[in-house]
Amino acid sequence: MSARISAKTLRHLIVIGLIALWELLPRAGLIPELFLPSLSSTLIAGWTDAGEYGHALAVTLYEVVVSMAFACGGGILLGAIVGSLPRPRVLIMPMVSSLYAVPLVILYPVFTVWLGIGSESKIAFASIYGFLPTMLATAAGIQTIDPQLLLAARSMGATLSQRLVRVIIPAAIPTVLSGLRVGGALVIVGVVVSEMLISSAGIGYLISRYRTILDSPHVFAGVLLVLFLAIGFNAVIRWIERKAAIWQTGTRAGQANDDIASGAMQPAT
Amino acid sequence: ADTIRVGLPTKTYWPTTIAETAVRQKLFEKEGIKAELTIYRSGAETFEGMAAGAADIILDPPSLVSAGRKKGVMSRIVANAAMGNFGWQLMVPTKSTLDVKDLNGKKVAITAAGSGSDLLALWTIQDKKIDFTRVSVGGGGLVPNLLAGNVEAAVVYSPLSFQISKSGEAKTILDYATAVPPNLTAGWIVLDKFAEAKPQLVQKAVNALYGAVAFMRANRDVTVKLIAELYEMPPEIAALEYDNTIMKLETSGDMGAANVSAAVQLSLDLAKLGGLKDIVPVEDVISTKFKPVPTK
Amino acid sequence: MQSTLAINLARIAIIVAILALWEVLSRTGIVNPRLLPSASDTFVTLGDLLQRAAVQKDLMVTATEVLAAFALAVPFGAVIGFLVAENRYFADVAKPLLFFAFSIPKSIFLPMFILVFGVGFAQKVGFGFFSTIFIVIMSTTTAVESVKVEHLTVARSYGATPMQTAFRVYLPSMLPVLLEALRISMIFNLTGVILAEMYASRDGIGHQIATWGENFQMKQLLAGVVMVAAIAMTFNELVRWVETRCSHWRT
Amino acid sequence: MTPLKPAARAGAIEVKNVGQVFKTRSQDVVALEDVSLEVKPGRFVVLVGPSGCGKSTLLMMMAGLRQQTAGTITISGAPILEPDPDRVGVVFQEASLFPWLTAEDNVEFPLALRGVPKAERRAKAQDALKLVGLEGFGKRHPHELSGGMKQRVSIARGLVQDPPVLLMDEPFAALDEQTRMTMGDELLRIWAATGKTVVFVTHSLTEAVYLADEVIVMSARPGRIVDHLQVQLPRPRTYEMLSGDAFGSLRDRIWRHIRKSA
Amino acid sequence: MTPLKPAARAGAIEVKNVGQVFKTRSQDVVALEDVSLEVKPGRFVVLVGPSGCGKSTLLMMMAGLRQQTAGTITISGAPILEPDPDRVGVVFQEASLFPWLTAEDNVEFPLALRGVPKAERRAKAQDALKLVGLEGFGKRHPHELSGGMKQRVSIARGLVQDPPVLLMDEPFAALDEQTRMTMGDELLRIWAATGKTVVFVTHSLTEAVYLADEVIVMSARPGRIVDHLQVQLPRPRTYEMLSGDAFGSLRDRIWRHIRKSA
Ligand SMILES: Nc1ncnc2c1ncn2[C@@H]1O[C@H](COP(=O)(O)OP(=O)(O)OP(=O)(O)O)[C@@H](O)[C@H]1O
Ligand SMILES: Nc1ncnc2c1ncn2[C@@H]1O[C@H](COP(=O)(O)OP(=O)(O)OP(=O)(O)O)[C@@H](O)[C@H]1O
Ligand SMILES: [Mg+2]
Ligand SMILES: [Mg+2]
Repeated sequence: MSARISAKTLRHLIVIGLIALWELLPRAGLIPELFLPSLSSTLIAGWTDAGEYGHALAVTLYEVVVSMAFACGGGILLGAIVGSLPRPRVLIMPMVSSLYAVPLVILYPVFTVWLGIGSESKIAFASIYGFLPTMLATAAGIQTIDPQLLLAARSMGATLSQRLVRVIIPAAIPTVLSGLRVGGALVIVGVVVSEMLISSAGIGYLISRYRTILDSPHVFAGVLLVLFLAIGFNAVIRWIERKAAIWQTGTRAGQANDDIASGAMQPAT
Repeated sequence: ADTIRVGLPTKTYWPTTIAETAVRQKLFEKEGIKAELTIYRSGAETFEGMAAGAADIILDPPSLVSAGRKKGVMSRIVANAAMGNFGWQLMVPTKSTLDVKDLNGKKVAITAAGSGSDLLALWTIQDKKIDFTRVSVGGGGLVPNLLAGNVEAAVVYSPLSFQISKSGEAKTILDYATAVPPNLTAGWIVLDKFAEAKPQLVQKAVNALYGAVAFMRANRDVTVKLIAELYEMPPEIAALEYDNTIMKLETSGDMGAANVSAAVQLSLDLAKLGGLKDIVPVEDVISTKFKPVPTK
Repeated sequence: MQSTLAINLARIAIIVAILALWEVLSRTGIVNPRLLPSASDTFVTLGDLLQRAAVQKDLMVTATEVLAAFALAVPFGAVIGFLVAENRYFADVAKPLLFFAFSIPKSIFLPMFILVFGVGFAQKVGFGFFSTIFIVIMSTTTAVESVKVEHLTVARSYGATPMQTAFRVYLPSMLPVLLEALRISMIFNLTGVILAEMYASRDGIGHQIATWGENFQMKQLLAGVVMVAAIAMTFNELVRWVETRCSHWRT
Repeated sequence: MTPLKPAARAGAIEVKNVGQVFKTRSQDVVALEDVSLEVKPGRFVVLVGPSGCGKSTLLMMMAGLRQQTAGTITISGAPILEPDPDRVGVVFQEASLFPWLTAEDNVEFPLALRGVPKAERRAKAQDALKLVGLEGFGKRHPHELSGGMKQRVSIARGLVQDPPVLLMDEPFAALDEQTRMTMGDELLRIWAATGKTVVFVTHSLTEAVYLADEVIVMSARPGRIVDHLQVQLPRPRTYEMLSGDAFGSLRDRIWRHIRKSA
Repeated sequence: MTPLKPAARAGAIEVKNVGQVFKTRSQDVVALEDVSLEVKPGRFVVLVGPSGCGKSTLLMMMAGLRQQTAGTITISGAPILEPDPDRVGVVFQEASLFPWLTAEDNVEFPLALRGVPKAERRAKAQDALKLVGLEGFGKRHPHELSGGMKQRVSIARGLVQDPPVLLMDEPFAALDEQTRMTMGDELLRIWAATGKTVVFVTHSLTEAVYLADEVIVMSARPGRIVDHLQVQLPRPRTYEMLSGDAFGSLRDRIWRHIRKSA
């Protein structure tokens, strides 16, 4: 253990390496600036138009937060319900995943007809985009729950909602959390992509605008902001994960801690 | 034989008709070269395609050449393709009573910020001394959003503009083909490196392309049929496209012509309106080395 | 057996209901038929399109690209995902990075793929792979974490090799999560390839769809979307077939 | 027979011609066939029978967790069609604790479901854990407990619910003899004090006779009731009785049944 | 003491000053402290002790599934640092069958891992299932089996491996007395025929004395060995011996230990 550098350090080294590459590759002329402007010129572009980017970030952030609530909240709830009731599951799940098979991005311009071209359509699009994977992941995670636990809860008179909140969701926590990660990331992508397609505000709008005029440093300044959104979201998830760590004691993720702490059990592979 | 890779900005845009005609009439073959056509999503993507080495000759506006030079992509316009925004129109739904000056404070749809339609919208704002919000809705969103009332007007390209005006869904309140003073809206572009390395190939390619223009002018029926097929549109709309767009295209393509410099300058000025900061002098944008000799 | 029949009937009923609603909305003009052509019109157009040799060729091209990208991304992503989940160190290093990569709209990188691969098969497959790999990794990680410790302990006590543990313990117990992941991955993969085709190409169904969209050819556009959706749904059904064959032990 | 008023019958169990057939892929399994029994309120009934004879299945049906395929079951005078914690509580054969909750949260779980205030819940859970000899282990998670400890947490969870009928499926199976005896005595004490009806499954015949008012003996595949004995030994029971003749003959009688059918 | 050649020591177990400390969120738990014992090859050793005293933990360490925090354990003359199915087999306290496999596939699992051909595997699995009285249940999935049946499948899975040392953690806990006896006798028969070393955890003192060559008694928290008895009763054991004096006094001696420490 001690012979190796810590995971965090290595990760930071990798990040630093990537940053250095980002600066050096374009500078050395290995990648044309059009495709990847150097980090410094990106930062300068972002800094000189900080006001514009700040405004765009506010718009995007609002859309992301609202969509996140719909996508993740709704996805987990519905996934849990559908996943735990066998009949709706076999009936609905195939249709839901088929629905997701419709390439929404292509239809997005048409959707704006009904949803308008403001934030609503972005929120709707991103919500659907993030909702389905969250729901599918949650529903699938529910199926790995030990049925004995549900039986026990039922015997104690747990209502459907109590079973959902007190048994199904905590038992599926690891799956739900990763569903949340996927869903949340997709919400960010969904908002940005829909802004890129149709809008007059937001980071996605800036990205596509600057892209049309080949202003790559400004494009990547936008991408950088998206990355910051992702970092923020990741921090929130980490926080939830820490809070939920005790819930995970029954799972591999939770127990790895104990085993490493006691110097026992080498990894299974 | 050498292969020239031609990059085209959208399928239903007149450069596609030119290139397809050149292929079908075997004009490239007559020049002793082969052609490979690739269709991109828009002008910027086409330019990126060339920069990435996936296209040898493309059609794009001067503004992109200028911006590209600032980003280290050295290319020039070698042939003048069009000197006006033919087929581009500012449209409102048929039922609407709005005129251009009534658009003050309204919403107008464009395809993408910084694109050709955006430049025209900005020109309208400046020229007509009004102000409206430009909403980028993408090519696919123009008509749906106009019809649904999400926007009051839209800057529509051809042949979509002909199509919806013919079907009675929308009407034109400003025709950019005539309203905007002549400027070099688009030209055939090659990388400097490529022009130096294979001048023969470039020359042959423009010969074939301008041969196609000549052929199209001389063969109305064949061309209308081709447009109808390529665009999946009824012949009457194809005919409109032929009369209002194809027939207006430059036939000589000579970048050395007297009016070209000013036309390029005007085009760059328009782009400046759209937020383009990377303007380089006109002489860096054009090349007069190649004078097309239309293939017969 | 009877219940599966009932379920299939119910499913068909729902599909019919949706199609009927679509038809009625469009026919009665509640929704502008120019914006939403009726279901029947769409399917007639679909029939026409499918008969065109060009469309058939485009479908073949796209299908090949999709399959190639999928066949590359899934095993590759699954192995990385497995390592990430299994090895805490690797997980700590890679998880956040993967997550960030996952949250960036991939289409921004399309030009880079042209830079590396040019325009063509390799670039489409490359981008399809790139769009899919992250979701495969993340889903595999999830799936691995849902495996019960007791089952691993039993396998260990019998001296199972890592490969044996992977195939005999992880795989069966992860199956529901994994298959779900497979479905989602397929959709990402398909969208990725189609986006790449829309961006720049000489053939492929995405290229066609983009053109129809730009020209407000709603019937063709919807028919094209139905076509793509049908490919994805067929795949979904395939996965479900595997699922029902393998999960009968669950109550 | 004139039906008694429901109140008077709180805790009564009536099982009439009950059968259970499991449909499996290969064939149908008749787990129970024509089982009938009647338990008066406040009785301590022990169910014994060979492994796989249907004891757990019968308990699940009494708890409303599984529907019989034939016959009727009434608890406290009303048929039981779904789990009703106000009438029936269950301690499962497998501990089935929630792995993400601590021992004490597990015990509090049924109370939390009913909205009992935190302080009251905690106090009750502490009492129950003390009863099963796990004072001080409240903060541990199930995976930090030994097999027997988990089972005891599960018993505590059953006791804390305080329903008129308590169904216990081999609750002491993972316990050592000493703990088993202590817990048996505790259970009898609680039972005597509260007047609950208890149905208790065990494999220990000694334990069966020591605890029971009545012992019901089941035979294997398909499960049927082959004997229903009254244990007339006086209460409180003592360990001296275990060596008495009355005890021995009862034990022998059960043993002969089991031997025949296993 | 001169070390024997490894071959001669196949099946020998040596536990030296072993300790196990669990780090939990709240505090450190000393589960075992300074445990030493030596088992000669081919002996049948029974481990008894109050619930939570560390029996399962000790078994897990002997199986190489958990590393002790102090001391050393050698099996067949070599330290055990990771699971080695050629030296040690385990039957777990909780059945832990793979729910996606049928009973027979579960039993075949260890053989499949070693690449034993299908036909041979199937034959061995059938034999093992027959041994535990589950002939005809091979095609069922675990969720279609009763608690006792699952445990028997788990035993069959342990037996089919045929390692020189077999560790069994309360394998008979969920079985009725008759099945328990039959299986105990079966186990003794197999043991006598194969010369395996068996370490067997049980809570039944009768069973302990009936089966064992030696009984090791552990005390609670922190787990320590408080007694190590030799059972000198002749073999084959019979049920008549259960009422003999020798048997009674051994049982009493263990009982007193357990009583003190539980
Ligand atoms: N879900 C099921 N599907 C098919 N058969 C089942 C199912 N559940 C139980 N059985 C069968 O029903 C019979 C009775 O099972 P049950 O669990 O009630 O036995 P039990 O008396 O509790 O046994 P044990 O003492 O071993 O716990 C068994 O033969 C078992 O295989
Ligand atoms: N992972 C763990 N973390 C913390 N404490 C643990 C852990 N595993 C076991 N313990 C503790 O170690 C002690 C011994 O546990 P073990 O399971 O060995 O007992 P046991 O003798 O097998 O008991 P039983 O007869 O009840 O199965 C117990 O007090 C238990 O709470
Ligand atoms: Mg049972
Ligand atoms: Mg134990």
